[in-house]
Amino acid sequence: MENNIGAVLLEAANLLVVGMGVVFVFLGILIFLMKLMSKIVGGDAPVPAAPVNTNRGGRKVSSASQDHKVKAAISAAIHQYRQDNK
Amino acid sequence: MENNIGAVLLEAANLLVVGMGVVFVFLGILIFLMKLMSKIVGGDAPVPAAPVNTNRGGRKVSSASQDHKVKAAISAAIHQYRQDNK
Amino acid sequence: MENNIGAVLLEAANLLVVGMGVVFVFLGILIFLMKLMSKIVGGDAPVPAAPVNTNRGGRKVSSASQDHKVKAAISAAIHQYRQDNK
Amino acid sequence: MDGLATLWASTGIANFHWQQLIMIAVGFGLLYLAISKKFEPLLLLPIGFGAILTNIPVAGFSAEGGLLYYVYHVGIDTGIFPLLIFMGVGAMTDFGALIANPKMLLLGAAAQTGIFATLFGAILLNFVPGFDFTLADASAIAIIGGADGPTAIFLASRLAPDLLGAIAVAAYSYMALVPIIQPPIMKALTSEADRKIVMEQLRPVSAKEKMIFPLMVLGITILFLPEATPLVGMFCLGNLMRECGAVDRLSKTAQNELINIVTIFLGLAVGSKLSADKFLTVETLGILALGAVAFGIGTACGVLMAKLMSKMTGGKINPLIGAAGVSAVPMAARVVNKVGLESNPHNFLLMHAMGPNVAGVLGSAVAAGILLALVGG
Amino acid sequence: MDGLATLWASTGIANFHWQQLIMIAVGFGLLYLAISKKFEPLLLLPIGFGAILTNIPVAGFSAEGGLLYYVYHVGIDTGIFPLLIFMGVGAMTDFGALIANPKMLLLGAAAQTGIFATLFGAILLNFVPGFDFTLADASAIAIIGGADGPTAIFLASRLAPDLLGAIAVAAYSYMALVPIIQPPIMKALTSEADRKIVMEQLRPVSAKEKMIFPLMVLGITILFLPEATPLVGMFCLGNLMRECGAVDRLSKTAQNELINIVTIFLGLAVGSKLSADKFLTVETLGILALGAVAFGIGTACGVLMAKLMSKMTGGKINPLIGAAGVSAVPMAARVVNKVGLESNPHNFLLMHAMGPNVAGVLGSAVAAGILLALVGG
Amino acid sequence: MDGLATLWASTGIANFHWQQLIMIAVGFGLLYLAISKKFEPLLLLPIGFGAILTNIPVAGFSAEGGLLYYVYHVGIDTGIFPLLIFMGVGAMTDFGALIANPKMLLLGAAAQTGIFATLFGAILLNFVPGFDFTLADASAIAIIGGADGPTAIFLASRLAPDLLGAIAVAAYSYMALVPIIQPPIMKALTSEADRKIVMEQLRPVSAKEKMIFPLMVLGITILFLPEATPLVGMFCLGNLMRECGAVDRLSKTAQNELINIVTIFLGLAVGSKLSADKFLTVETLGILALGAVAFGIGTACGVLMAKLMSKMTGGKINPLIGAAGVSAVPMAARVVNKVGLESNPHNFLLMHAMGPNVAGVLGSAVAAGILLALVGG
Ligand code: NA
Ligand code: NA
Ligand code: NA
Repeated sequence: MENNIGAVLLEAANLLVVGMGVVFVFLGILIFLMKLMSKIVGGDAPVPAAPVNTNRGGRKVSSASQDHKVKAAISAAIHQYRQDNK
Repeated sequence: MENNIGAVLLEAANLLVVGMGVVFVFLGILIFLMKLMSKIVGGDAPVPAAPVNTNRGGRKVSSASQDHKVKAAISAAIHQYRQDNK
Repeated sequence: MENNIGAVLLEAANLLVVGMGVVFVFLGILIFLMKLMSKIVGGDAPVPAAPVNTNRGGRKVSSASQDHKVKAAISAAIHQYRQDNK
Repeated sequence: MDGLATLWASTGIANFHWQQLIMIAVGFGLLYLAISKKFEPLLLLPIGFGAILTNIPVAGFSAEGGLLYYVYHVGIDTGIFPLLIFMGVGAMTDFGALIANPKMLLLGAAAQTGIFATLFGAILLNFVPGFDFTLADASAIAIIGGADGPTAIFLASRLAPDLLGAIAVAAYSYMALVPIIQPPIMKALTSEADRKIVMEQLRPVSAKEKMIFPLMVLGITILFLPEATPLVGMFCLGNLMRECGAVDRLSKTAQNELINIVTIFLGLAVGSKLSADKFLTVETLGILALGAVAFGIGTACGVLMAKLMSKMTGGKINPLIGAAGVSAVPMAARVVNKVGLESNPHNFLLMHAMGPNVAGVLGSAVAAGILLALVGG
Repeated sequence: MDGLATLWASTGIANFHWQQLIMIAVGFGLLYLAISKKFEPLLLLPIGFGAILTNIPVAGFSAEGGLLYYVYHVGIDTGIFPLLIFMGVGAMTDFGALIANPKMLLLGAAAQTGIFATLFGAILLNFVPGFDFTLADASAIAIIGGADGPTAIFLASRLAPDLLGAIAVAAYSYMALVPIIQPPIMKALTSEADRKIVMEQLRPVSAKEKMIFPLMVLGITILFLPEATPLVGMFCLGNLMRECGAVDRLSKTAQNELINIVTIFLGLAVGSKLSADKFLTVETLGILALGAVAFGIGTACGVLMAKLMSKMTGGKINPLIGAAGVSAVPMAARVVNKVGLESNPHNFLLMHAMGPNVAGVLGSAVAAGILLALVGG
Repeated sequence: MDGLATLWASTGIANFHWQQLIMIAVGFGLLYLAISKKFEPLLLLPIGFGAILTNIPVAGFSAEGGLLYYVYHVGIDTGIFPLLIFMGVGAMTDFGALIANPKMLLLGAAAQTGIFATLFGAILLNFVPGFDFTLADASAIAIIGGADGPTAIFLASRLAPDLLGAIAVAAYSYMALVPIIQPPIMKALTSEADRKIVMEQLRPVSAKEKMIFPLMVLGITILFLPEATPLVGMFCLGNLMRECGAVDRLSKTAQNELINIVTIFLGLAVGSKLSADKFLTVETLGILALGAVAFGIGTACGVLMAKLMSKMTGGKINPLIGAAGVSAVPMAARVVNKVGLESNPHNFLLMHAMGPNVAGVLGSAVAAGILLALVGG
């Protein structure tokens, strides 16, 4: 039976190496793509909010309301947090 | 058939007695336990709110001050984050 | 096969006529009933809002005042209860 | 134009049985009670609507594959809907008034006499030709006296599914009729002096007591009456979520959106049991009569027990509050308050009546457990 | 390292069929329309996402045991999801404008010509090689002209489940395209003078009328078209909950949390029907073409009927409001208002167009019932 | 009075096995942790309650036809509940901090070492008599190191349903213990100077980037790891609903009512797996030990990777934030912030730690996909 464990151990070691390798490769590709995306959609610009807003011009107001929503979400989260930590 | 009803009637009478008996016993035990609980957790004390509050107070205050720090950190971070995302 | 399509076409034409006919009859009946209803429940009166309001007003006020009393009793009791449980 | 003929053959007019028409009228009657008379509208409106839908010819709402077929089998056959309602009710119930005065449980116990006496009465009714209630039927009918809708539906779905429609309708109707049924009984059994008794203020109850209470109830139910744990357990889960202070978002959802969603479906599913062959029987009349008897006996026993306790405590208890022991939360407690005010306009009994009122909920869940243990399965 | 080989063998890259790639692209396209073009985003976003998920190789979302498999079978196969949506829509709909002016129902009736004419057209398309629509297929396709998403999904799930994905996508897309499809037709069929007609203010409608209305609609549907009662019945239940004033908490839940939850699942389940073998066919092109035709005919017939009624009433009706008869609530009414304002900047037709608009919902539910009665079953 | 005998025979007292008593005590223990110690109360309270209910004799909660039987089979056997939770969590997650600094993904990757090392450890444990973990068991146990509740439940329900109860309890307990487990490891592996490092402010992130991000994650998961798409896909759906700005009402429902409802049922269903025969085994002790090891290794590897990155960037990264890579959102990030403040009271690391923190969620979903692809089915 110990021999059997040995075989499974080998498989587990294999999983350890392959698994961590794939995790790193996968998230590494994601890093690359995220940087690419940021360059393309303009998120990296020195005053990044400006071009985006210009780009979306008509929708400026809506993005402001979006901000508002984000804030609402944050304050909701804080509210929840406070209640949890009472 | 009436004989049959007679048998069922007897069973029903049995149910009436046993049922009401068990209801009273069950809720009676509950009364006993509730009084016990009130004594143990201090709800029956002459100024009952006080010991309870003290009891929980210690925890409340410390956790409150802890909370306060965390909240300060969070709100600082959020403040910074909001300014960045304007 | 085209012969077959022909038969189905005929059926479709039948559906077109019967379907539209029934839709008009159905909604026509509904028009008739709606007018009838408006006359009965008083919605068509020259100053239509008034009688309706009066009609319901009587009920509303009486039930409101009744409600009011109950609410007063409840809130008094709750107030007392809250103070007790502070 | 044979389309027209086909269409005519599929109209309701061409397919109605007169029984279906009567049941649809019953459905509209329930809608009337729900909307105009405000008879427990949250349940009776969907029940009435379900009764209409299930009796529509051709449409097949309750046939296999129909909407109400699914809703009934998923929610009531399994017992899930009434249990979720019970969880929500638990999350809405404040046991403070009962914890402050545990003796009130005796009133909640006494009022259950309505259940067990009616069970006996239902079997007695078998002497009348046309009635043939089994002990299981009688138990399911008797639970109407518990004045608790989900408990009645749960027990009926277990013991007498065929009578479920009539039992649920009777239970909710009489719960709505509490302001009419109870006052005469209360006045008949108490003196003016009794009704004027002012009760002393309730002691404050700590958050910790409120939190431990549902666990204690669960504990002794596990020990002594495990058959009642589906009902009592879900009720205690809701109440624990409410009182523990750690899961407010779950508690809020349980007593709002979740209970609302389940209420709509539960009502429709109960309504789907109001089919002509199950409802238009002499047994339904028997159920309605027995239900009224059950309410009356429950109320009377509650008041009498309160009168006894009043005597034994030297007049510290107003006997009226015994009537609230049937449950029907919070209607019964409000009726007590109103009748009390008639005798003494400065005597607010509402909070005092809330104790027996919530005790009645526990009492009828316990009674249901006893019936399941002795009659069911 | 045979783990790496196994892993490679399970990647999407190693398992893709090109058709799946195309369908995933279609899914992303729907997301684009939903998010950037605001094409009925509440439905098209989950539909698009479902289309992506169902076409992922290896993952098996729509295989037995997969998430979308369960959601589809529980919610659409049974018809439950579209009916719940309909209940929610009923709880959101105000029939006041229609009750004030019942004749508007004729516009809602006229616009259904789009449905029945398209049915005929779908069969005609069988002369083109590659098309082979049965009468059931044609009926399910034609209902796109009803401009009502849940009705289209419900009917398609009953008559032509294989076409459901394409039909639902077409229905919601064209509903979103109403502002582009309708104005040219409206302008072509009306004169500048027609469009300038100012309509007189609607009479006030009492709460009682609004409450009786859904019951009346339910009543005549039961009598004349029971096949339509699943759709009409659930719609009326929602509307009754809204208007009766006794069950506000149920009404609020039906038009918010419940409809939101069901919308997410309904969308995903519809998306799961966008598999390559069902969607990448010439029939889909036919469905898209027929859907556009249906919308066009419906709009035109609504406007023409309104023009006729305008003539007969001596010019008291602005023919533009006929376009709103297709339903697509409230988009079509808004389009009417906008086109009206172009001709007369002080002429607000919105409330007048709401009458035919909600009439169109009833009209297409009635049409669906007729199709079920004559073609289904 | 044979009723009394029957009733006695059905009491809990007469039917208890001592193992059930112990498991009920375990359930009360979980309630205590949830309520008094605030250990992930939203999940541990319903889990604890479910554990109590499932071990009640006679009541049959988890027997066929019992409440928990249905909830488990509908929600966990199918995988639906954890996936819906994941959708809700996606709708609650703000990836802004990660998008601003994509390299943080490396920390989320490094922390997954805890998972794969523990898998190895679980197999090693087979040398100890009494343990006999298969590779599937070991994988399900190892995912505890992912510090993500729904991922752990999903994977366990796929690979080792018998261990699900113990794994879920361990996962949520350790997530709650993060403030106790992580700081000593973080301090042991970093110098005071390391911990004082102030990181530069994150760049602002546009709404468009946030909206594209979930689609991009979905895209590469489809290409490289379709086995992970149930988890990642539902997560991305939730996040897309949140960020796209077109379906706010769906997003709001997904992150409130829907997730709350599912949380109650998920907890109860997980609790129903805490039966004596599954939980009172030496394997449970092994699972608890391995879980702690997994957390420790994950934390350590995250910190070490952060230290490496700090060296390589010339000290621009505070190594503490590596600890947040295990996920346990947002607890781990808060712990990082707190430990950071101890060394430098003006150094707020919270937002910087949110990057690795949400990266850890993706990392463990990816790891789960790998395990499903290599060990599962
Ligand atoms: Na009761
Ligand atoms: Na329509
Ligand atoms: Na993780």
